[in-house]
Formats: sequence, C-alpha cells, structure tokens
Amino acid sequence: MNSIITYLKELFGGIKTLLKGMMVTGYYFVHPRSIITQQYPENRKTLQMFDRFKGQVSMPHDENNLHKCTACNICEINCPNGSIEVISKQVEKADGKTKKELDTYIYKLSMCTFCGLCIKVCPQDAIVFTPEFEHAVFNQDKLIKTLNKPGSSLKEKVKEPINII
Amino acid sequence: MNNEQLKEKIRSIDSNIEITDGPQYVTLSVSPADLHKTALMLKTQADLSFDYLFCLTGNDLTDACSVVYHLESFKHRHCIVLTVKTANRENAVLDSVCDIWITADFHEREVYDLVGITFTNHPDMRRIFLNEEDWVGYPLRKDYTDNNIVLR
Amino acid sequence: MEDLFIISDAIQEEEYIINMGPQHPSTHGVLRFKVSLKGETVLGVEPHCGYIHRGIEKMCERLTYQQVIHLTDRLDYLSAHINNEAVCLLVENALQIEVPERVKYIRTILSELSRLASHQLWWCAFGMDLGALTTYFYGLRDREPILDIFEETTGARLLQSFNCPGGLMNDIHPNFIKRVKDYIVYFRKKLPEYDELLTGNVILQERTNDIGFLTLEDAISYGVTGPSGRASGFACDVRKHHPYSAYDKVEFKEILFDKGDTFHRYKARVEEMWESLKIIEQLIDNIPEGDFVVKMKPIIRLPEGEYYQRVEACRGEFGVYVLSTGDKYPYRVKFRSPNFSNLSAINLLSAGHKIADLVAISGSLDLVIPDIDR
Amino acid sequence: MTFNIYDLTSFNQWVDKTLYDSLPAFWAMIIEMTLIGVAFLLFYALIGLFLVYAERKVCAFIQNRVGPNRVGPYGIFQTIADFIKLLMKELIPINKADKFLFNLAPFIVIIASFMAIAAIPFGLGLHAIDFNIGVFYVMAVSSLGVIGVLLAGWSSNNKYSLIGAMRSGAQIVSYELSVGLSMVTIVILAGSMQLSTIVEAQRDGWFIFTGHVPALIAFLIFIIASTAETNRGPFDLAEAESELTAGYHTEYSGIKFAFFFLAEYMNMFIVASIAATLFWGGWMPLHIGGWAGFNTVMDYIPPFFWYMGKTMVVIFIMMWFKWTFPRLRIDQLLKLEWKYLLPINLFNIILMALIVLLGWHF
Repeated sequence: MNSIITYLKELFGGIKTLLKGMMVTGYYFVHPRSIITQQYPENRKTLQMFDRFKGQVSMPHDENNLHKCTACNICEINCPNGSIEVISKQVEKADGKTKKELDTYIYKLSMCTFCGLCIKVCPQDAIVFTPEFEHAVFNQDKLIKTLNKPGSSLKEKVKEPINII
Repeated sequence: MNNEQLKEKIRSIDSNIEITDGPQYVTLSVSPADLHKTALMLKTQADLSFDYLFCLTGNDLTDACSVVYHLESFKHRHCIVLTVKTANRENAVLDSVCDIWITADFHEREVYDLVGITFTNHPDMRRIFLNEEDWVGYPLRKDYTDNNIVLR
Repeated sequence: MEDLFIISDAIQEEEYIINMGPQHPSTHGVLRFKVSLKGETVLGVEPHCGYIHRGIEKMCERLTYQQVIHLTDRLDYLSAHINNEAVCLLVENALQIEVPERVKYIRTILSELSRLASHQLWWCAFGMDLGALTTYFYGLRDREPILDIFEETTGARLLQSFNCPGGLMNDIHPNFIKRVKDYIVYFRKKLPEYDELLTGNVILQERTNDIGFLTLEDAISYGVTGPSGRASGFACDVRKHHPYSAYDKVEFKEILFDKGDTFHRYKARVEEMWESLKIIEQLIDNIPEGDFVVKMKPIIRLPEGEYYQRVEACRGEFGVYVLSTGDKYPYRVKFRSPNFSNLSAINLLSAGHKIADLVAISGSLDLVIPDIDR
Repeated sequence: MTFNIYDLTSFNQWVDKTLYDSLPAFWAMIIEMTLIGVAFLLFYALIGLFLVYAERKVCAFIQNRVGPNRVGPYGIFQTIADFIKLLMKELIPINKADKFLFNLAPFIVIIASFMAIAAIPFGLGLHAIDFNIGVFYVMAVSSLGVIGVLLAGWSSNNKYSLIGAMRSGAQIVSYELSVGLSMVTIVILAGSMQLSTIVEAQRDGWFIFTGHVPALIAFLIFIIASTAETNRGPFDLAEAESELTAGYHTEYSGIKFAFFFLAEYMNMFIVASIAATLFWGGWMPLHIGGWAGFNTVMDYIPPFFWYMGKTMVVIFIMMWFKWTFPRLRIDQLLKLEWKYLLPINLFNIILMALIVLLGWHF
C-alpha cells in the first residue's frame, strides 16, 4: 500500500512541478509587452549608445580642422597589438626651428582590442573613444583608418609632451 | 599554521630541504631526486596535509628548467610553494606527482607541451594543446622561434 | 590510480567511439571529447583541447604589466573583470601599493555583477544542454541589464579591461548606483522564476540527481574549484578564505553541499546568484568617496621574485603566477585557469553514465573553452 | 440539426455521379483520386507552412522574444522564404552512404504522414476515405514513419544518426502501445472504430466530457504518448541537438531535409487532429445538453472551423510543453512509458469498460 502511495505522490508531485513550469512560460506567452527586443536597423535614428562605449578610436578635430596630437608616439608604444602607427614629419617653423608634427595617424581597427591604454596614456587627450559600432565593410583594407583629417594641423598652446618612455 | 610554524615543522621533518621566504609563501627547494619523496611527505604528513595543488608552473630559466608547485591544505588552510630545478635544460626530466595530486596529470602534460619537461611515471605523457604529430619545439622556452610570431 | 586512466584501456576496437566536438552544440566552444560508448553508456571520455590555444602566456612575456591585463579578458571571457583584477592585485601587492577603498568597493561590485552575468549565462546554457530551450532566452534577457551597466561604466559589454594597476580606468558612471539598485530589485523578482521553470522541474531533477558524483577527496585532488567543487563540500572560495578587495567587509555565505552530483553543482550556482545579490546590496550604498586610481609610474617594474595572486573567478579559483626579473616585462606568466582543472575530472564524472548525462555533466562544470586552452 | 447546412455529402455525390456518368468507370476513379490527391497536397503544403510559422511565433512569445518579423508583415512569409532557401540548397552526397536507402528514407517518412491524413474527417462530408477501421488504420500508418527514420539513421553512415535512429526505434515501439491503448479507451466508449461514427457519437457532448475521468486520463496519455511518437520535445531524443547534433537527419540537406522537417509538423498535425476527433468531437460543434439556443448558435460555425480550431488548440498545447520542458533521457523515457503510462492506461481501460458496461457515462 505504501508503495502505491509513494507512486501516486511521485506522479502527482511531478505533474505539479511540470505545471509550475508551464505557468511561467504561459505567463510570458500572454504578456508580449515584456519583450525587450530592440528592432535594430529600424531604431537606428533613436538608438543612443552609451557615451563611454568603446566603438573605435578617433581623433576629435575642432571647427578649424585642428587636432591635439603632437605625435609623441606614446600611444603607439603602449598599444599591445600594434594597431596604432604614428607617422611624423619635421616641419620648419617660421622662426627657423624644425618641429616634429603629425603626418598621418594610422589606426588599424581590425587589430584593436579596445583595451583603452592609448587613450589613458595620451598626455594631450588627443584621441578618444567614440561610440560608432557599425564597422562592417567588404574590404579589410577599409579597416585601416587615418584618424587625422586631411589638411589638419596641431592646435597651438598645448602642454609640452611629457616624455615617458 | 603560519609561515614560521610551517618552516619549523618542515625543518624538523627533513633538514635537507632548502627553505626560503617568498613574498607571500614559504618556498621549499628540492632536488629532482627528492621531489617525489618530499611531495608525498607534504601530502601525507598529518600536520601539513597539503592535499590541494592549485597551481603547477613550468619555467624555462635558460640554464635549467624549473617547476613550481603551489600547494594548499584543505584542512589547515596554509599554503606553501615547492620548487624544483632540473639538472639541465636540454634533457629536462622530473618525477611525476600525479599519483599524489591527480590534477597534476593535466598540468604536467601542459608543462611538457609548452616548456618541454618530461615527467617520468606519468601515465599519459603526450602534448595537450599542440599537435602531437607535427609540432616542433616547446613554445614557452626562451629560445623558441617561429616564423609566425608577430612582433609589435 | 587504476580507475583513473581506464580510458586508455577502454578505447578498443569493439567500442563505439564518437567525437563530440570540436563543432558540437553542447561543448560550448571548440573542445573535443573523444567518447567511447557501449550502446548509450559512456565508457570513457578523453578531452582533447588546444583548438583555441593562442599562446597568451607567451604573448605576455613581451608585454608590459598594463598590457597583460587586456589579454586576461580573453581567457575566461565571462569573468573578464575578475581576471583583470587578479593581475592588478598581483602588481599592487608586489609593489605594496594600497589602493583607495573606493576602488576596492567598485571592483568588488563589478566582480559580483560579472559573476551574476556569468551564472545567468551558465543557467541558460545548462537548460539548453538539457533540451529546455526557453531558459536560454530568459537568462539572456536578465543578463542584458547587467551588460548595460557594464557598457555604461566601462565602455564594453563583455571584455571590459576596466582595471589597471593602481585602480580603475575611469570612475563609475553617475547612473551606475541607481541602475545597479534597480537591477537588484528586478532580479530578485526574476530569480524565483528560474526555480519554478527549471530547478523544481521533475525532468531536470531526474536528469541531474545522482549523476556524476564527485567526492570531496576527488574534488580536492583534481583541483575542482568554484561552485563545482563547493557542491562536493570543497570549501575553496577564495573570497572567503583569502579575502581580497572588499570581500572582507561583506557578509556572505559560502555555498557548500556535500553530495557533489550534477544537481548540486546546479544548485550551488543558483544559490550563488542570491549570494552575489546580497554582496552587491551591502556594498552599493556604501561606496566611499575618493580617487579611482593611484598615480603609478608609467613603467611598472616588479621586484625580482615570484608572485602569485588568487581570485575567485566565476568558475573557480583563478590564479596568476608571475616570475619577474625586475624588467618591465614579466619573465614568465602563468594563468591557473579554473576550467582546466575542472575539465580533468570529466572522465571520472561521466564514466558509466549515458551520453545525455555527459552533456549534463559538462554543462554543470560550466566549461569556458578559451580559459582551458589559454 | 442546423449544421447540416454545411453538409458536403450531397455535393460529393453529385461530383461522383457526374464523373461516373460522363466517363468510363476507370477514368472517373483516376480523376477522383487525382482531385483528392491534389487537394490534399495543397492542404498539406499550406498546413506545413502555417505550422512552421506558428511554431516559430509561439515559441518566440513563450521565450519572451518577437520571433520572425522581417519577411512580410509580422514575418508571415518567413516560412515561404525558408522553403525557397531549402529548395535551392545543395543536396550534399555522402561518401560510403547507402545511396538508395539514403534517398528513400525521407520519402517513406513523408508518405507515411500523407497516408494517415486520408482517414481523418475534416468536416461533414469532408472525408477522403471512411474506413470502418479508421482508428486502426491511422495508428498503423502513422507508425510506418519510423521505418524512414531508422533507414535515414542507418544509411547516412554517421554515428550520431545511428544512435538517433536507434533511440527513435526504441521510443516508437514503446509509445505506440500507449497511443493504441488510449485510443482503445475511446473505441470502447464509442463502440466503433469508424471515425465518422465516433464523431457522430459525440453529437450530444464530446467524449472528454461524457467519458468521465477515464476519458480525461486517456486524453492526457494520448497527448504525451503521441508527442513522443512524433519525436517532439521533450521527447525529441532522436534528434536531440545538444547530444546528437541533429540525430537521424544530421546528414540531410536541402529538400530532403525539408521532407523530414515537414513530416514532423504533419505528424504533429495528424496526432492533434486525431486527439481532437477522438476526444473533442472532431468537427462536431460544442453542444451542451438542454441548451437548445446555445447549440443552434454553435451550429452556425462551420464544422471545418470547429475541427481546425480544436486541432490548433491541441497543437498549441504540444508546443507549449515542448518549449517548457527539458528533454528526457532515454532510460527515463522508457521508464515513463512502462512504469507510468502503460499501467495507468491498462487500469484506465478497465475503468472505462466498467463505466460503459454499467452505463454510467452521459
């Protein structure tokens, strides 16, 4: 007799647990409002990324097409994967001194691991992370980006670069 | 037991073991011949009972290879480090401890694979990550070269 | 010893050998199990790893200590923050730098959030391994707010690289505290649902109870740590026994069971989610004011010697061993990954059970393959 | 009865008579068969497309997500797009596979499900063949599909497939018993194996109401066992994707895979319609004894809609538990059958027989 009671207990206990689970899924079936899925390409206009989102490294330019990079190479040294290449040139100033200036700032997005070291160590805050995230391209070469805009030059009155390494 | 007591205890058991103070843990250095014996002692000695091997590292020291065993006791909650240096680098051979701590089975295979120390009495001394058939050399050795290494 | 290595004897001509992996839905990555079967019964499992071996330890030898951190993200990507923390703690302890209390609190909160996110992902994947596909979406749904919190503060959802030696890369976002508090309220409501949907379910009970026993002795000897080890009674919680960051300031229970079967490994993780919530609740209101980073020299040189730092990652004890020669690069870095040791027990656990149990067991160990292969 | 306005019998007889009058008997028969075959093929394809879409949508809502929503409004053309994709996919030949059996297997599966559909009464007069042993026929034919599954598993020369096929074999052999016995319970109550008679017998109340507890138990067992028979979750061991990647159809691609896929949904439809026919009165509208007004209103809803509605409800229940429960293990699957379902079922039959003998049913 005992065995029959345990048998029935097991049976109904089991069915009860199954029904409990079905209640949970049933609840969500009739509550489609709780869906949090974002309709991505459609919501592109309203989509707001977080400010700190590490989308890609970029170099802000002001309205006069001036950037802050002094071509000190600290970012290049600190980058663990060699995704930054700073090419500098010697420019003769009006007073006859030659000065190192940024020629091209090459950023290889495909090699970047978004560790943030370049931005952390930059003494001039010349580069920042911007939250662009749509990086898909058909050609890998397009992922090698030049961050300084053509014709841009150094913003004057910047701090002297601190020579670290 | 704290570090001082540990040192005393070990000294009282075996005076041949070289004991030094590391930054965190007491470090024991033994010769390859004494390795298995000492390891067994550390595990079985009731006051020590180091039954949990939480890390096993193989190092290439350019003149020799060394293996570092980090041990903890589940019962007494004290930790100790056991180091052993092989006689030479080209033919680095040590005794396996995987009969004492079974976790050493995989870790020793890893050390064999990457550093190139062969463990005797290991039941299954094969490479664990790299390909058994065609991989040449031991990557974590300092003189290892590979055409595919990308330097920054 | 004899029963340990039955596999080499067991794989014989007559047995039915199947490869689970490297491309198999239940191995959660590129891990390969060479399974020898007799009918449906598993005779032995031989794990073959290395499919995603990237040589991180070798790479670390050419990187500075700051640069090593971002590689630890790529080990156990689900506890990226905790792995970062391990390297930072190692450097800080070696240089004897005392980080501000604020940093400790934030690190602890972020670690526990990672643990929650990781256990949620494990829960959904475990349900899916057993064939309950719905759990996957519920788990991911509840994990999403955590990733948002991470994204807002650290700038990345998964591989945060938010720690640096001496502190954090950035201060917490002004919204952080409010979001975390909201999340705790939200998740406290959702967590009982997990129990209703899966834990109590008679099919799950049948599938996991008395399957894959791991005794205490075996757990210690195999070095099975984390919730998997604690389900066998192996009190191995580094947070409790060797506290770091702010863990000595909070009250929490180390979840211990003594049965050590698949169900208790499951249970241990679900219970840990509750404990993580408790830890966050205790800390979130009391984050002290202060700096988020200590000024460090730009080049970190550890004094000559050996260093070891243990932390409690989501799957068990994560350790970093550094052999320094006083150079700016570490001479040798070794990561003690919890999954590597946990994996070694798979043959012991699954021998004699069915194929379906092998899937459940490997699911209950919560293996993350990049962490195994490094 | 007012629902007789929807009776198609006279229309069928008229078509039959015209054909036989104008053509030789042989050709008339051929044309009739072709007509019915084409009708069923269309129906089959439509139902298949609809069910795949319904399944995806239902599981999406259960899982708290949106589901297909890209192709057409609410993604209604998703399955058509999928079908086109499957048609265009390469049929990958398998080395060392038994080519003939490998190609034969999907056809056996799909033909078995196609045959079963013939005996199902969709409405008054909407009935391809009204066997006097309809229940028996449907049961026999629907279990033929397992041969296809076994052949698929064996011939694809894949270890996962073979394990899957063997599991499927063990599963069907045992669950066929429960399906049969729970049908027998209703046959006892109805006193006939002819499906049309069974539906007629439910004119004054569906068997699930008139048959007391045994009918309810039989219904539950039928749902569980038939889910297992169609290899659907939580009994989808034959294709358990977390264990066996895709089980018996691992090696199939393109249209051959589509056959398996379609057959699965059609089998689900067939067992659901049998459940609806046996327990919920098939196309019979909901009648409550004594409420003449209510019954008349119900009669204005065409029988076909009644039938489809009931079937869809049963299908929804099957989907609901597929998307809620974890999968069983093979030994538990067999344990469930032999330890729980079979004894309960046998007991249930005796109970039902007693009730019928003593005249306790309504």
